[in-house]
Amino acid sequence: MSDHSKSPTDAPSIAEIITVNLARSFKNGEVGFTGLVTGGAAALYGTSMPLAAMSLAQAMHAPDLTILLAGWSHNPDLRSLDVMPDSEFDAVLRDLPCEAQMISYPGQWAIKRGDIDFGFSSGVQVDAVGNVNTVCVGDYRKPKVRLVGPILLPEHMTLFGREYVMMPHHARRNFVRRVDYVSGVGYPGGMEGRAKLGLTHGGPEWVVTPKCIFDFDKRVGSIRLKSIHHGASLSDINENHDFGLTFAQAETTPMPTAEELDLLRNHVDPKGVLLGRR
Amino acid sequence: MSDHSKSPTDAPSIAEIITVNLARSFKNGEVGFTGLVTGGAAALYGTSMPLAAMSLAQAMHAPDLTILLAGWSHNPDLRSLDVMPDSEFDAVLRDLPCEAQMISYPGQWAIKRGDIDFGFSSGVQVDAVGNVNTVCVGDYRKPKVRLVGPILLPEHMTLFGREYVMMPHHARRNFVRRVDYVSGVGYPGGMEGRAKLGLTHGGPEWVVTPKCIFDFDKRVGSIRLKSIHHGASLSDINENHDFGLTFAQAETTPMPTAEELDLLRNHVDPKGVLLGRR
Amino acid sequence: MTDRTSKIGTIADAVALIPDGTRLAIGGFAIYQHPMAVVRELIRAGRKDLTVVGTVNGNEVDLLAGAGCLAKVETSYVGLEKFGLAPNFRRAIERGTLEVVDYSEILSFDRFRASQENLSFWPCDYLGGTDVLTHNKDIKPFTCPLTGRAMHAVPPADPDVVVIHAVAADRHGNVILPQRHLLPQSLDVIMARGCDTVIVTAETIVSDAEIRRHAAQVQIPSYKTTLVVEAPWGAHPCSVLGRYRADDAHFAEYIAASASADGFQRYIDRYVHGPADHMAYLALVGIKQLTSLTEIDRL
Amino acid sequence: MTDRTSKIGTIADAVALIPDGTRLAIGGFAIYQHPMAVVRELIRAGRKDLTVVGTVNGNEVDLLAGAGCLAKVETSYVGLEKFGLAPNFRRAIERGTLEVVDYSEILSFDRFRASQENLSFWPCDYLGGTDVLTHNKDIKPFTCPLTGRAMHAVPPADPDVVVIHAVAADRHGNVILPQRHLLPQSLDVIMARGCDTVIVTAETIVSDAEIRRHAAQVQIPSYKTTLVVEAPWGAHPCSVLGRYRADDAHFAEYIAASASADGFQRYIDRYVHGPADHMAYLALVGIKQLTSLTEIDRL
Repeated sequence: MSDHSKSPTDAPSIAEIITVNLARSFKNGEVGFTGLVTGGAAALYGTSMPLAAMSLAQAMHAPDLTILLAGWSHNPDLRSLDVMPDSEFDAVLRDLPCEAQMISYPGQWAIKRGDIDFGFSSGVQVDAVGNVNTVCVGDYRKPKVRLVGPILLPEHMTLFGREYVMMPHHARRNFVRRVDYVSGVGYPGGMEGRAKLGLTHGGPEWVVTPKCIFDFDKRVGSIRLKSIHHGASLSDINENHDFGLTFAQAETTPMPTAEELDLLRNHVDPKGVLLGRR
Repeated sequence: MSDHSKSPTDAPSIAEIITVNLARSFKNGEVGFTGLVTGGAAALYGTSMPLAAMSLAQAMHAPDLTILLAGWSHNPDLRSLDVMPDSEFDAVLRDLPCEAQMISYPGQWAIKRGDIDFGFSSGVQVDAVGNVNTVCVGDYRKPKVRLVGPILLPEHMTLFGREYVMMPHHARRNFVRRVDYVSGVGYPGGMEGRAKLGLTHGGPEWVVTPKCIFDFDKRVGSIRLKSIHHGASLSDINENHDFGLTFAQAETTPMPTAEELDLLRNHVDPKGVLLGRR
Repeated sequence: MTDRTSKIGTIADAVALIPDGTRLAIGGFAIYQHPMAVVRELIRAGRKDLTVVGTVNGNEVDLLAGAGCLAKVETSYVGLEKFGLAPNFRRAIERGTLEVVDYSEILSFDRFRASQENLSFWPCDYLGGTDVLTHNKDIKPFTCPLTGRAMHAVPPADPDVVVIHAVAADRHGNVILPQRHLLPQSLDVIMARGCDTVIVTAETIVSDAEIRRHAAQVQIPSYKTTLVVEAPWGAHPCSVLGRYRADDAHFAEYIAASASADGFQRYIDRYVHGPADHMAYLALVGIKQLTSLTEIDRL
Repeated sequence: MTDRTSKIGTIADAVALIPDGTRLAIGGFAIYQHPMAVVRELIRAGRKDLTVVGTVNGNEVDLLAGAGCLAKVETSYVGLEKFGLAPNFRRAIERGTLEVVDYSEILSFDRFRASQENLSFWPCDYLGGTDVLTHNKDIKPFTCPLTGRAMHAVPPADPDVVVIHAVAADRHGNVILPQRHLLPQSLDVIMARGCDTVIVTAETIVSDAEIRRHAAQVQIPSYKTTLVVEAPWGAHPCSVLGRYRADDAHFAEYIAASASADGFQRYIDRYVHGPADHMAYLALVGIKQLTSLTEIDRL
């Protein structure tokens, strides 16, 4: 089989399975926001799968969904891309045909009004209540590793309607009982706890990894194993987190339908720019 | 003598005398702001004389002065005009060549930072401490005349470095002991009074009328007769205000030099678009 | 695959979104580019107790004030620029039948910025000594939490509905701001970004392809827009920069009529209640008069 | 008639405006369009105890951190994007020789808006539960004066000096933003509008006539600008949209060198202290390498 063939009968990849499940979770009319993450698995989880999922949703049940790429391009014509933009300030992004361009802040999307229905982010640590850390490993004042900083995480986890935390690697050090720095707030004390912090909106919806999807019992504020991807096992999951809880069971992440796979491979991403060539 | 002749030996008009005195008061490097007032004497005092004065200052001692027209056009090429713009939203203004255009708020001039060194405004009433009223005549809740509203007067009289209050008519009803509504604040209680109100910047500098120029004793906060224009008399002034004080003497408003008149007539306003044809 | 939803509707649909008592922001500036087709339809529909929250208002508020549609106006200016004071607004205020809440111009802009940013107040430090503070009880004093300086908290505009008139929009609600524009047009954009119900009347509905060709100028994206109405000459007698000039003759007629309440009533009988809808209004004004106002500019 | 004053100066003039201890905002975003010629000259001049106040910082802060010029950084991000963490910044933080004050990204923008508007704080209502509040003691709680809601007051950026790199400016200090640009470039504009000492390095100094032809794009007018310096390739190794791409090979060399403090010292000996000035730096990098990065776009 050549590199380029994409028969709908080929078994779906993990990326395709995740993409389809994300797509199904979007509602018509929503606005979805993704940054422009570069480099390998981080780019796949942080940008490409989200874009493919939003495009697929548009093609299926959500024609009025708005894709916001890098906070700048509204409904970009992704099929016109031969290569993904390299950064949030390169010519490929500038030249990408779209419907509206946010060339100043504040601009078209009123982030503080809650215009963004869902977003995608990531972190070095996620914890059992859904807090995300992008700032440091170890003590804040004398860290073992200083990371990049809070960036847009505080906004992602409160101003957006819900957040998909996209974790490109499923390693024990990334899934901890308590993050070393709360960049983005999960559900400490559940929904009631969020309300006490003055947070009346948003929060993490799923945590997506190469092995599984987590969601949350938002009432008590605890992470849950929602589903395990085809090929992964419960012990794979339980051995690779330090949440202080053990998951006893989970369904298998639902598989794409033939229609979804066909749309994804031949309509959304015909050149394999997003999910790679099979 | 034809309508169009402009010999520098012709006696200067009141408009020219005022324009030259304004021009002399501007410092190099300052930023001056004028709105776009339309119609007869109001336009002459509110827009045309200020623009001519700023242009003249640029041609004389203040080449780095910035003219801000209608809060939009930076250093407009006024000599390219065949007619004054009709409003702050017409094509003549849009098409006027300039250096920078403020197409959104907030924009190039940071009004609250104090970027504007001086401005020009007007009102239906000015009082003995320099307050200006653009809101109502009579009681606020049941006014004899409801005027337009505070507009930009609060900003003119505090955020700008100093204000030239341009009064196109010198009638007793316009110069009152106490305005019926304070749109823009003068010197109630002097500079100390302004400081108590939290105003650490700006305030009225001159009040300019067809008969005279008033300035202020800023320490005590009282209007003063600074100079009387050629042709007007002290009794003309004293009969036409209700400030509760009588002026005993004043100098004559200084006359233009031949160089100033020549620049004004032949360089700044060669078509008579600003100050009219002589 | 399902089709993308069209947001196209009628002027009647627009007015149905603006019930009695609505807190309404109306686009345009002074006597420029107001969505007059909607304003006239509000009068035809007999709307009452509207609050207009604005920045620099003009004939749109004067017409609504004269027709008795308004309970309150919150703004920095109501006037007719070169045509003078707003006669019907003035009469209503002087008779005490209309309440006005005065703001300074910059704060009237900032109030819409507060709404855009979901801020429950806008901070200000320069109102001391003005009678804005004396009479506007919605503005409250407070102390800067960092410097201890005395400040004032200005309430957000928070309109229930925003209605603006644009040059071009698509059927999904993407709205284009012309490349060459002045400051007032950008205020419509700020208004629209701070409200959940945004009505856009447009001179022309353009294709999706046209929108993509002007993506850098789409200042109001589709998800911000509730309803799009095609309304050619929709701002008449106001001007629309790059499309048509103000109808000065019509303004003069309006001013003359508005010298008395009776005269104004005859004006609205003729120009508002007479024509059944916007197209009938345009026919009454006449194609000859309308086309005499034409201006030419690109998007 | 006197001539209009020229604000043209040198990179040395720029650095003379930035003494030890300056609170400095540096234009650009992540690893894009930083005024690197000035950053390198700051190191040559041995500047100490600078505070960088920023939004999204990258190699410019990493270079200054490695060279020991910094006392503090206030920002939302320091990193090298696709090249990973900022190695010298990281080392300085982990060793405790550099203080960082963390803000969220939107608030890091808002701080400069506060400076533009002379606001002594920016109000925010969504920081609850984050460790931004735990560790950033410059942010203070307060109560909304209108709603009673718990909020936080974020301090303004208030830089002493702003230095940015632009595509084009004139000798009077009018600065052009390219017609086709992305979001990060507009942040330079917000920075510049909120400071009294603004240094602009530009790829090219253009004529007064060129400025008038692009008046709608002059986002920083002359009166906001203190000093203009012509600095072709002034952002290298960063990219300048429409002029040149990032020098990925140089970045790779930088990253490799920065694996150790010694390696970094060898890098700055070669690329910063070695060349006497910016032109010597460009000669060292080489015309072949520089021109290989060329991009073409109009203003």
